[in-house]
Amino acid sequence: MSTFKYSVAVQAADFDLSAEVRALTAADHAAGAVASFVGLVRDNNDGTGVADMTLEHYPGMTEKALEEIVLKAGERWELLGVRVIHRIGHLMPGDQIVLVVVSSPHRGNAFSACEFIMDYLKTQAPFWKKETTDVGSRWVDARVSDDDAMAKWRDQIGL
Amino acid sequence: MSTFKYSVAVQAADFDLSAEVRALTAADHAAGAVASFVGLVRDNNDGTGVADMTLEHYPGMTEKALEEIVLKAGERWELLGVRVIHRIGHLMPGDQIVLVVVSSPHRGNAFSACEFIMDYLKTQAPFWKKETTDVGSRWVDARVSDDDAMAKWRDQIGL
Amino acid sequence: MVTVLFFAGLREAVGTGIEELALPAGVDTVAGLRDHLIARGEQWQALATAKNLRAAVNQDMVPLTTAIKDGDEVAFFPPVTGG
Amino acid sequence: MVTVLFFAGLREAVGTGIEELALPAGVDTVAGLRDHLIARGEQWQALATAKNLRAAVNQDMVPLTTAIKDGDEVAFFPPVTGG
Repeated sequence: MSTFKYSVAVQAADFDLSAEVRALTAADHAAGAVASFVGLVRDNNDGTGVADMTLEHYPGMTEKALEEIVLKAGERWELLGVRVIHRIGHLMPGDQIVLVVVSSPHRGNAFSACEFIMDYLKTQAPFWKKETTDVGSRWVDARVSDDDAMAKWRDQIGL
Repeated sequence: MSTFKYSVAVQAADFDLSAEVRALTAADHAAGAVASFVGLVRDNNDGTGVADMTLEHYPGMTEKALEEIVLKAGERWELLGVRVIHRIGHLMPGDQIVLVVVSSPHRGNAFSACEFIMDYLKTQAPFWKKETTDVGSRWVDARVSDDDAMAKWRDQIGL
Repeated sequence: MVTVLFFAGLREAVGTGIEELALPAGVDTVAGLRDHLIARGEQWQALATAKNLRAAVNQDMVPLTTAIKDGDEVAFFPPVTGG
Repeated sequence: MVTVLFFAGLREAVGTGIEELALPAGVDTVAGLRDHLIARGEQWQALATAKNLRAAVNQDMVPLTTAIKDGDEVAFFPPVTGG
Protein backbone atom coordinates (compact mmCIF):
# COMPACT_ATOMS: atom_id res chain seq x y z
CA MET A 1 0.00 0.00 0.00
CA SER A 2 1.46 3.33 -1.04
CA THR A 3 0.79 6.33 1.15
CA PHE A 4 0.82 10.01 0.29
CA LYS A 5 4.09 11.70 1.24
CA TYR A 6 4.85 15.36 0.85
CA SER A 7 7.25 18.05 1.92
CA VAL A 8 7.59 21.79 1.43
CA ALA A 9 10.61 24.06 1.77
CA VAL A 10 11.23 27.80 1.73
CA GLN A 11 14.90 28.45 1.07
CA ALA A 12 17.45 30.79 -0.50
CA ALA A 13 19.31 27.89 -2.09
CA ASP A 14 18.69 26.69 -5.64
CA PHE A 15 17.23 23.23 -6.33
CA ASP A 16 17.65 20.43 -8.87
CA LEU A 17 14.47 19.23 -10.57
CA SER A 18 15.79 15.75 -11.45
CA ALA A 19 17.03 15.13 -7.93
CA GLU A 20 13.65 16.15 -6.49
CA VAL A 21 11.80 13.84 -8.91
CA ARG A 22 14.12 10.95 -8.03
CA ALA A 23 13.70 11.55 -4.30
CA LEU A 24 9.92 11.53 -4.68
CA THR A 25 9.72 8.36 -6.79
CA ALA A 26 12.62 6.27 -5.45
CA ALA A 27 10.75 4.69 -2.53
CA ASP A 28 8.39 2.58 -4.64
CA HIS A 29 7.47 1.98 -8.27
CA ALA A 30 3.75 2.62 -8.03
CA ALA A 31 4.05 6.04 -9.71
CA GLY A 32 3.51 6.02 -13.46
CA ALA A 33 3.25 9.79 -13.81
CA VAL A 34 5.27 12.75 -12.55
CA ALA A 35 4.08 16.25 -13.41
CA SER A 36 6.39 19.14 -12.56
CA PHE A 37 6.40 22.88 -12.68
CA VAL A 38 9.36 25.24 -12.43
CA GLY A 39 8.86 29.01 -12.30
CA LEU A 40 11.74 31.14 -13.59
CA VAL A 41 12.64 34.82 -13.25
CA ARG A 42 11.79 36.48 -16.58
CA ASP A 43 13.95 39.21 -18.04
CA ASN A 44 10.89 41.37 -18.66
CA ASN A 45 7.50 42.10 -17.11
CA ASP A 46 4.72 43.93 -18.93
CA GLY A 47 7.23 45.10 -21.51
CA THR A 48 9.79 46.52 -19.05
CA GLY A 49 13.25 44.95 -18.73
CA VAL A 50 13.94 43.27 -15.39
CA ALA A 51 17.55 43.29 -14.08
CA ASP A 52 17.01 41.35 -10.87
CA MET A 53 14.44 40.48 -8.22
CA THR A 54 14.08 40.08 -4.46
CA LEU A 55 11.57 37.69 -2.90
CA GLU A 56 10.17 38.70 0.50
CA HIS A 57 8.08 36.26 2.55
CA TYR A 58 6.23 35.86 5.84
CA PRO A 59 8.34 33.34 7.78
CA GLY A 60 6.25 30.62 9.35
CA MET A 61 3.09 31.43 7.44
CA THR A 62 4.69 30.53 4.09
CA GLU A 63 5.46 26.97 5.16
CA LYS A 64 2.01 26.62 6.74
CA ALA A 65 0.23 27.94 3.63
CA LEU A 66 2.21 25.64 1.33
CA GLU A 67 1.40 22.59 3.48
CA GLU A 68 -2.29 23.46 3.47
CA ILE A 69 -2.25 23.77 -0.32
CA VAL A 70 -0.54 20.40 -0.70
CA LEU A 71 -2.96 18.69 1.70
CA LYS A 72 -5.94 20.11 -0.19
CA ALA A 73 -4.49 18.61 -3.39
CA GLY A 74 -3.92 15.29 -1.63
CA GLU A 75 -7.56 15.17 -0.54
CA ARG A 76 -8.86 15.92 -4.00
CA TRP A 77 -6.70 13.69 -6.25
CA GLU A 78 -5.10 10.25 -5.97
CA LEU A 79 -1.47 11.25 -5.37
CA LEU A 80 1.62 9.41 -4.17
CA GLY A 81 3.94 12.33 -3.50
CA VAL A 82 4.25 16.10 -3.64
CA ARG A 83 7.34 18.26 -3.26
CA VAL A 84 7.18 22.08 -3.18
CA ILE A 85 10.18 24.41 -2.93
CA HIS A 86 9.91 28.20 -3.01
CA ARG A 87 13.04 30.34 -3.03
CA ILE A 88 13.46 33.67 -1.24
CA GLY A 89 16.07 36.43 -1.39
CA HIS A 90 17.91 37.82 -4.39
CA LEU A 91 17.36 36.25 -7.82
CA MET A 92 18.51 36.99 -11.38
CA PRO A 93 16.72 36.50 -14.73
CA GLY A 94 16.75 32.81 -15.62
CA ASP A 95 16.97 31.75 -11.96
CA GLN A 96 14.54 29.17 -10.64
CA ILE A 97 11.93 30.58 -8.21
CA VAL A 98 9.52 27.78 -7.46
CA LEU A 99 9.24 24.01 -7.92
CA VAL A 100 6.18 21.76 -7.70
CA VAL A 101 6.54 18.03 -8.34
CA VAL A 102 3.55 15.68 -8.14
CA SER A 103 3.65 11.89 -8.55
CA SER A 104 0.61 9.71 -9.09
CA PRO A 105 -0.28 6.33 -10.55
CA HIS A 106 -1.92 8.13 -13.52
CA ARG A 107 -1.16 11.33 -15.35
CA GLY A 108 -4.51 13.14 -15.22
CA ASN A 109 -4.32 13.42 -11.43
CA ALA A 110 -0.67 14.48 -11.53
CA PHE A 111 -1.34 17.28 -14.04
CA SER A 112 -4.44 18.60 -12.27
CA ALA A 113 -2.84 18.59 -8.82
CA CYS A 114 0.36 20.27 -10.06
CA GLU A 115 -1.56 23.09 -11.77
CA PHE A 116 -3.91 23.45 -8.80
CA ILE A 117 -1.00 23.78 -6.37
CA MET A 118 0.61 26.48 -8.51
CA ASP A 119 -2.65 28.42 -8.95
CA TYR A 120 -3.37 28.21 -5.25
CA LEU A 121 0.20 29.18 -4.28
CA LYS A 122 0.03 32.23 -6.57
CA THR A 123 -2.88 33.74 -4.66
CA GLN A 124 -2.56 32.25 -1.15
CA ALA A 125 1.11 31.84 -0.20
CA PRO A 126 2.65 34.98 1.37
CA PHE A 127 5.52 35.83 -0.99
CA TRP A 128 6.10 39.21 -2.63
CA LYS A 129 8.37 40.08 -5.54
CA LYS A 130 10.25 43.35 -5.87
CA GLU A 131 12.01 43.81 -9.18
CA THR A 132 14.70 46.17 -10.39
CA THR A 133 13.68 47.37 -13.83
CA ASP A 134 14.82 49.80 -16.53
CA VAL A 135 12.61 52.42 -14.86
CA GLY A 136 13.56 51.75 -11.25
CA SER A 137 12.64 49.41 -8.43
CA ARG A 138 9.01 48.32 -7.97
CA TRP A 139 6.83 45.83 -6.16
CA VAL A 140 5.18 43.47 -8.63
CA ASP A 141 1.40 43.88 -8.89
CA ALA A 142 -0.82 40.87 -8.39
CA ARG A 143 -2.39 39.64 -11.63
CA VAL A 144 -6.12 39.44 -12.19
CA SER A 145 -5.40 36.30 -14.25
CA ASP A 146 -4.10 34.61 -11.09
CA ASP A 147 -7.35 35.38 -9.25
CA ASP A 148 -9.24 34.04 -12.25
CA ALA A 149 -7.22 30.81 -12.22
CA MET A 150 -7.97 30.38 -8.51
CA ALA A 151 -11.68 31.10 -9.04
CA LYS A 152 -11.80 28.36 -11.68
CA TRP A 153 -10.71 25.77 -9.08
CA ARG A 154 -13.22 27.12 -6.57
CA ASP A 155 -15.95 26.54 -9.14
CA GLN A 156 -14.61 23.12 -10.16
CA ILE A 157 -13.81 21.52 -6.84
CA GLY A 158 -15.76 23.68 -4.43
CA LEU A 159 -12.86 25.02 -2.36
CA MET B 1 11.75 38.39 -30.23
CA SER B 2 11.58 34.82 -29.00
CA THR B 3 10.70 32.10 -31.46
CA PHE B 4 9.23 28.68 -30.86
CA LYS B 5 11.89 25.97 -30.81
CA TYR B 6 11.23 22.30 -30.41
CA SER B 7 12.84 18.89 -30.82
CA VAL B 8 11.76 15.29 -30.46
CA ALA B 9 13.81 12.14 -29.95
CA VAL B 10 13.12 8.41 -29.93
CA GLN B 11 15.97 6.63 -28.18
CA ALA B 12 16.98 3.66 -26.03
CA ALA B 13 19.11 5.88 -23.77
CA ASP B 14 17.82 7.38 -20.55
CA PHE B 15 17.43 11.16 -20.16
CA ASP B 16 17.93 13.78 -17.46
CA LEU B 17 14.96 16.06 -16.79
CA SER B 18 16.99 18.95 -15.33
CA ALA B 19 19.40 18.93 -18.26
CA GLU B 20 16.52 19.02 -20.73
CA VAL B 21 14.86 21.93 -18.90
CA ARG B 22 18.15 23.85 -18.84
CA ALA B 23 18.76 23.23 -22.54
CA LEU B 24 15.27 24.50 -23.37
CA THR B 25 15.46 27.66 -21.26
CA ALA B 26 19.15 28.61 -21.51
CA ALA B 27 18.91 30.57 -24.77
CA ASP B 28 16.85 33.44 -23.41
CA HIS B 29 15.09 34.49 -20.22
CA ALA B 30 11.64 35.11 -21.65
CA ALA B 31 10.27 31.88 -20.16
CA GLY B 32 8.63 32.26 -16.76
CA ALA B 33 7.05 28.82 -16.72
CA VAL B 34 8.26 25.31 -17.43
CA ALA B 35 5.78 22.44 -17.19
CA SER B 36 7.17 18.91 -17.43
CA PHE B 37 5.90 15.38 -17.52
CA VAL B 38 7.85 12.18 -16.95
CA GLY B 39 6.22 8.78 -17.44
CA LEU B 40 7.67 5.89 -15.44
CA VAL B 41 7.37 2.11 -15.67
CA ARG B 42 5.02 1.02 -12.89
CA ASP B 43 5.58 -2.21 -10.98
CA ASN B 44 1.96 -3.20 -11.46
CA ASN B 45 -0.81 -2.87 -14.05
CA ASP B 46 -4.46 -3.58 -13.29
CA GLY B 47 -3.39 -5.37 -10.13
CA THR B 48 -0.83 -7.69 -11.74
CA GLY B 49 2.86 -7.37 -10.87
CA VAL B 50 5.09 -6.18 -13.74
CA ALA B 51 8.68 -7.46 -13.85
CA ASP B 52 9.86 -5.62 -16.96
CA MET B 53 8.69 -4.09 -20.22
CA THR B 54 9.67 -3.79 -23.87
CA LEU B 55 8.71 -0.77 -26.00
CA GLU B 56 8.20 -1.42 -29.72
CA HIS B 57 7.80 1.45 -32.19
CA TYR B 58 7.31 2.26 -35.85
CA PRO B 59 10.64 3.84 -36.89
CA GLY B 60 10.16 7.04 -38.89
CA MET B 61 6.47 7.39 -38.10
CA THR B 62 7.15 7.87 -34.37
CA GLU B 63 9.33 10.93 -34.94
CA LYS B 64 6.87 12.30 -37.49
CA ALA B 65 3.87 11.80 -35.20
CA LEU B 66 5.67 13.43 -32.26
CA GLU B 67 6.63 16.46 -34.37
CA GLU B 68 3.06 16.87 -35.58
CA ILE B 69 1.79 16.75 -31.99
CA VAL B 70 4.29 19.39 -30.90
CA LEU B 71 3.46 21.67 -33.84
CA LYS B 72 -0.26 21.42 -33.06
CA ALA B 73 0.51 22.51 -29.49
CA GLY B 74 2.68 25.37 -30.80
CA GLU B 75 -0.19 26.61 -32.98
CA ARG B 76 -2.68 26.51 -30.15
CA TRP B 77 -0.74 28.01 -27.21
CA GLU B 78 1.91 30.72 -26.78
CA LEU B 79 5.00 28.56 -26.27
CA LEU B 80 8.73 29.21 -26.34
CA GLY B 81 10.07 25.66 -26.41
CA VAL B 82 9.05 22.01 -26.39
CA ARG B 83 11.21 18.94 -25.89
CA VAL B 84 9.85 15.39 -26.24
CA ILE B 85 11.82 12.19 -25.64
CA HIS B 86 10.33 8.70 -25.87
CA ARG B 87 12.40 5.67 -24.99
CA ILE B 88 12.25 2.30 -26.74
CA GLY B 89 13.60 -1.15 -25.94
CA HIS B 90 13.85 -2.92 -22.60
CA LEU B 91 12.82 -1.07 -19.43
CA MET B 92 12.47 -1.98 -15.75
CA PRO B 93 9.99 -0.74 -13.09
CA GLY B 94 10.95 2.78 -12.03
CA ASP B 95 12.65 3.51 -15.39
CA GLN B 96 11.74 6.68 -17.23
CA ILE B 97 9.72 6.08 -20.44
CA VAL B 98 8.73 9.47 -21.78
CA LEU B 99 9.55 13.13 -21.20
CA VAL B 100 7.65 16.24 -22.24
CA VAL B 101 8.98 19.69 -21.32
CA VAL B 102 7.14 22.87 -22.32
CA SER B 103 8.36 26.43 -21.69
CA SER B 104 6.20 29.52 -22.03
CA PRO B 105 6.05 33.09 -20.72
CA HIS B 106 3.06 32.08 -18.54
CA ARG B 107 2.11 28.91 -16.72
CA GLY B 108 -1.42 28.30 -17.99
CA ASN B 109 -0.16 27.76 -21.53
CA ALA B 110 2.72 25.57 -20.37
CA PHE B 111 0.42 23.29 -18.35
CA SER B 112 -2.21 22.97 -21.07
CA ALA B 113 0.30 22.27 -23.84
CA CYS B 114 2.18 19.70 -21.75
CA GLU B 115 -0.96 17.76 -20.89
CA PHE B 116 -2.25 18.03 -24.46
CA ILE B 117 1.01 16.64 -25.88
CA MET B 118 0.87 13.67 -23.48
CA ASP B 119 -2.80 12.95 -24.19
CA TYR B 120 -2.21 13.18 -27.92
CA LEU B 121 0.95 11.04 -27.78
CA LYS B 122 -0.91 8.35 -25.82
CA THR B 123 -3.41 7.79 -28.65
CA GLN B 124 -1.53 8.91 -31.77
CA ALA B 125 2.17 8.03 -31.50
CA PRO B 126 3.00 4.49 -32.68
CA PHE B 127 4.54 2.87 -29.59
CA TRP B 128 3.43 -0.42 -28.06
CA LYS B 129 4.26 -1.85 -24.63
CA LYS B 130 4.75 -5.52 -23.93
CA GLU B 131 5.13 -6.37 -20.26
CA THR B 132 6.38 -9.43 -18.41
CA THR B 133 3.99 -10.04 -15.53
CA ASP B 134 3.38 -12.55 -12.76
CA VAL B 135 1.06 -14.38 -15.18
CA GLY B 136 3.24 -14.27 -18.27
CA SER B 137 4.08 -11.90 -21.11
CA ARG B 138 1.36 -9.70 -22.61
CA TRP B 139 0.82 -6.70 -24.86
CA VAL B 140 -0.66 -3.83 -22.90
CA ASP B 141 -4.24 -2.95 -23.85
CA ALA B 142 -5.08 0.59 -24.85
CA ARG B 143 -7.08 2.44 -22.20
CA VAL B 144 -10.53 3.88 -22.80
CA SER B 145 -9.50 6.71 -20.44
CA ASP B 146 -6.81 7.72 -22.96
CA ASP B 147 -9.38 7.98 -25.75
CA ASP B 148 -11.56 10.02 -23.41
CA ALA B 149 -8.68 12.39 -22.63
CA MET B 150 -8.07 12.84 -26.35
CA ALA B 151 -11.76 13.42 -27.05
CA LYS B 152 -11.79 16.19 -24.42
CA TRP B 153 -9.16 18.12 -26.43
CA ARG B 154 -11.08 17.55 -29.67
CA ASP B 155 -14.10 19.13 -28.02
CA GLN B 156 -12.11 21.96 -26.45
CA ILE B 157 -9.83 23.04 -29.24
CA GLY B 158 -11.53 21.52 -32.26
CA LEU B 159 -8.74 19.16 -33.37
CA MET C 1 -0.67 42.62 23.53
CA VAL C 2 -0.96 41.79 19.85
CA THR C 3 1.89 41.49 17.39
CA VAL C 4 1.25 43.40 14.15
CA LEU C 5 3.30 42.60 11.05
CA PHE C 6 3.59 44.46 7.74
CA PHE C 7 5.04 43.10 4.51
CA ALA C 8 6.34 44.22 1.13
CA GLY C 9 5.18 47.63 -0.16
CA LEU C 10 3.02 48.14 2.91
CA ARG C 11 6.00 47.53 5.21
CA GLU C 12 7.94 50.18 3.31
CA ALA C 13 5.04 52.64 3.39
CA VAL C 14 4.40 52.41 7.14
CA GLY C 15 8.14 52.31 7.85
CA THR C 16 8.18 49.22 10.04
CA GLY C 17 7.82 45.47 9.70
CA ILE C 18 6.63 44.71 13.20
CA GLU C 19 4.97 46.38 16.16
CA GLU C 20 3.75 45.10 19.50
CA LEU C 21 0.81 46.95 20.96
CA ALA C 22 -1.84 46.60 23.62
CA LEU C 23 -5.19 45.94 21.97
CA PRO C 24 -7.11 49.22 22.54
CA ALA C 25 -10.54 49.06 24.17
CA GLY C 26 -13.25 48.40 21.59
CA VAL C 27 -10.88 47.02 18.95
CA ASP C 28 -11.93 43.40 18.37
CA THR C 29 -11.58 42.79 14.61
CA VAL C 30 -8.84 43.07 11.99
CA ALA C 31 -10.69 46.02 10.44
CA GLY C 32 -10.93 47.69 13.84
CA LEU C 33 -7.18 47.34 14.36
CA ARG C 34 -6.53 48.74 10.88
CA ASP C 35 -8.76 51.77 11.61
CA HIS C 36 -7.01 52.32 14.95
CA LEU C 37 -3.62 52.39 13.21
CA ILE C 38 -4.85 54.73 10.46
CA ALA C 39 -6.15 57.16 13.09
CA ARG C 40 -2.59 57.53 14.43
CA GLY C 41 -1.63 59.81 11.57
CA GLU C 42 0.18 60.28 8.29
CA GLN C 43 2.62 57.35 8.48
CA TRP C 44 -0.27 54.87 8.56
CA GLN C 45 -2.37 56.14 5.65
CA ALA C 46 -1.11 53.33 3.39
CA LEU C 47 -3.44 51.05 5.38
CA ALA C 48 -6.35 53.22 4.21
CA THR C 49 -5.29 53.64 0.59
CA ALA C 50 -3.92 50.13 -0.07
CA LYS C 51 -5.70 48.47 -2.97
CA ASN C 52 -6.99 45.04 -1.94
CA LEU C 53 -5.41 45.06 1.51
CA ARG C 54 -4.92 41.50 2.75
CA ALA C 55 -4.67 40.27 6.33
CA ALA C 56 -3.72 37.15 8.27
CA VAL C 57 -4.49 36.25 11.87
CA ASN C 58 -2.14 33.72 13.45
CA GLN C 59 -0.78 32.96 9.97
CA ASP C 60 -4.10 32.18 8.29
CA MET C 61 -5.26 34.53 5.56
CA VAL C 62 -8.64 35.95 6.68
CA PRO C 63 -11.26 38.58 5.77
CA LEU C 64 -10.89 41.96 7.52
CA THR C 65 -14.08 41.23 9.47
CA THR C 66 -12.32 38.47 11.42
CA ALA C 67 -12.28 38.76 15.22
CA ILE C 68 -8.98 39.25 17.06
CA LYS C 69 -8.04 38.94 20.72
CA ASP C 70 -5.11 39.51 23.03
CA GLY C 71 -2.11 37.37 22.08
CA ASP C 72 -2.92 37.18 18.36
CA GLU C 73 -0.43 37.75 15.56
CA VAL C 74 -2.04 40.01 12.98
CA ALA C 75 -0.41 40.71 9.60
CA PHE C 76 -1.27 43.27 6.91
CA PHE C 77 0.08 42.97 3.37
CA PRO C 78 -0.67 43.55 -0.33
CA PRO C 79 -1.98 40.71 -2.54
CA VAL C 80 0.74 38.05 -2.78
CA THR C 81 2.93 37.75 -5.88
CA GLY C 82 5.10 34.67 -5.38
CA GLY C 83 5.42 31.64 -7.61
CA MET D 1 4.47 -2.62 -55.20
CA VAL D 2 3.34 -1.57 -51.74
CA THR D 3 5.21 -2.11 -48.49
CA VAL D 4 3.00 -3.54 -45.75
CA LEU D 5 4.11 -3.33 -42.13
CA PHE D 6 2.73 -5.03 -39.01
CA PHE D 7 3.46 -4.08 -35.41
CA ALA D 8 3.18 -5.39 -31.86
CA GLY D 9 0.62 -8.15 -31.22
CA LEU D 10 -0.52 -8.06 -34.83
CA ARG D 11 3.07 -8.60 -36.05
CA GLU D 12 3.33 -11.65 -33.81
CA ALA D 13 -0.05 -13.00 -34.93
CA VAL D 14 0.63 -12.74 -38.67
CA GLY D 15 4.20 -13.94 -38.17
CA THR D 16 5.95 -11.14 -40.04
CA GLY D 17 6.78 -7.47 -39.59
CA ILE D 18 7.07 -6.52 -43.25
CA GLU D 19 5.94 -7.68 -46.66
CA GLU D 20 6.34 -6.22 -50.14
CA LEU D 21 3.57 -7.07 -52.56
CA ALA D 22 2.16 -5.97 -55.87
CA LEU D 23 -1.13 -4.16 -55.33
CA PRO D 24 -3.75 -6.63 -56.66
CA ALA D 25 -6.21 -5.41 -59.28
CA GLY D 26 -9.23 -3.76 -57.62
CA VAL D 27 -7.51 -3.13 -54.29
CA ASP D 28 -7.42 0.65 -53.84
CA THR D 29 -8.09 1.28 -50.13
CA VAL D 30 -6.56 0.23 -46.83
CA ALA D 31 -9.66 -1.86 -46.10
CA GLY D 32 -9.37 -3.51 -49.51
CA LEU D 33 -5.76 -4.45 -48.81
CA ARG D 34 -6.74 -5.82 -45.40
CA ASP D 35 -9.49 -7.97 -46.97
CA HIS D 36 -7.07 -9.22 -49.62
CA LEU D 37 -4.62 -10.32 -46.92
CA ILE D 38 -7.34 -11.98 -44.83
CA ALA D 39 -8.46 -14.00 -47.87
CA ARG D 40 -5.00 -15.59 -48.07
CA GLY D 41 -5.80 -17.92 -45.18
CA GLU D 42 -5.39 -18.79 -41.55
CA GLN D 43 -2.19 -16.85 -40.78
CA TRP D 44 -3.91 -13.57 -41.62
CA GLN D 45 -7.10 -13.91 -39.58
CA ALA D 46 -5.76 -11.59 -36.89
CA LEU D 47 -6.46 -8.76 -39.36
CA ALA D 48 -10.14 -9.76 -39.28
CA THR D 49 -10.47 -10.34 -35.54
CA ALA D 50 -8.30 -7.47 -34.27
CA LYS D 51 -10.24 -5.19 -31.99
CA ASN D 52 -9.93 -1.56 -33.15
CA LEU D 53 -7.44 -2.28 -35.94
CA ARG D 54 -5.43 0.86 -36.73
CA ALA D 55 -3.69 1.74 -39.99
CA ALA D 56 -1.21 4.26 -41.34
CA VAL D 57 -0.46 5.21 -44.94
CA ASN D 58 2.96 6.74 -45.55
CA GLN D 59 3.33 7.15 -41.79
CA ASP D 60 0.11 9.08 -41.18
CA MET D 61 -2.57 7.37 -39.11
CA VAL D 62 -5.69 7.12 -41.29
CA PRO D 63 -9.17 5.56 -41.41
CA LEU D 64 -9.41 2.18 -43.15
CA THR D 65 -11.41 3.83 -45.96
CA THR D 66 -8.31 5.76 -47.09
CA ALA D 67 -7.18 5.28 -50.72
CA ILE D 68 -3.84 3.64 -51.44
CA LYS D 69 -1.74 3.44 -54.59
CA ASP D 70 1.40 1.82 -55.92
CA GLY D 71 4.48 2.90 -53.93
CA ASP D 72 2.66 3.50 -50.66
CA GLU D 73 3.81 2.27 -47.26
CA VAL D 74 0.81 0.79 -45.44
CA ALA D 75 0.98 -0.25 -41.78
CA PHE D 76 -1.46 -2.25 -39.66
CA PHE D 77 -1.29 -2.24 -35.87
CA PRO D 78 -3.30 -2.37 -32.62
CA PRO D 79 -4.22 0.84 -30.75
CA VAL D 80 -1.01 2.45 -29.53
CA THR D 81 0.08 2.16 -25.88
CA GLY D 82 3.19 4.33 -25.52
CA GLY D 83 3.78 7.19 -23.13
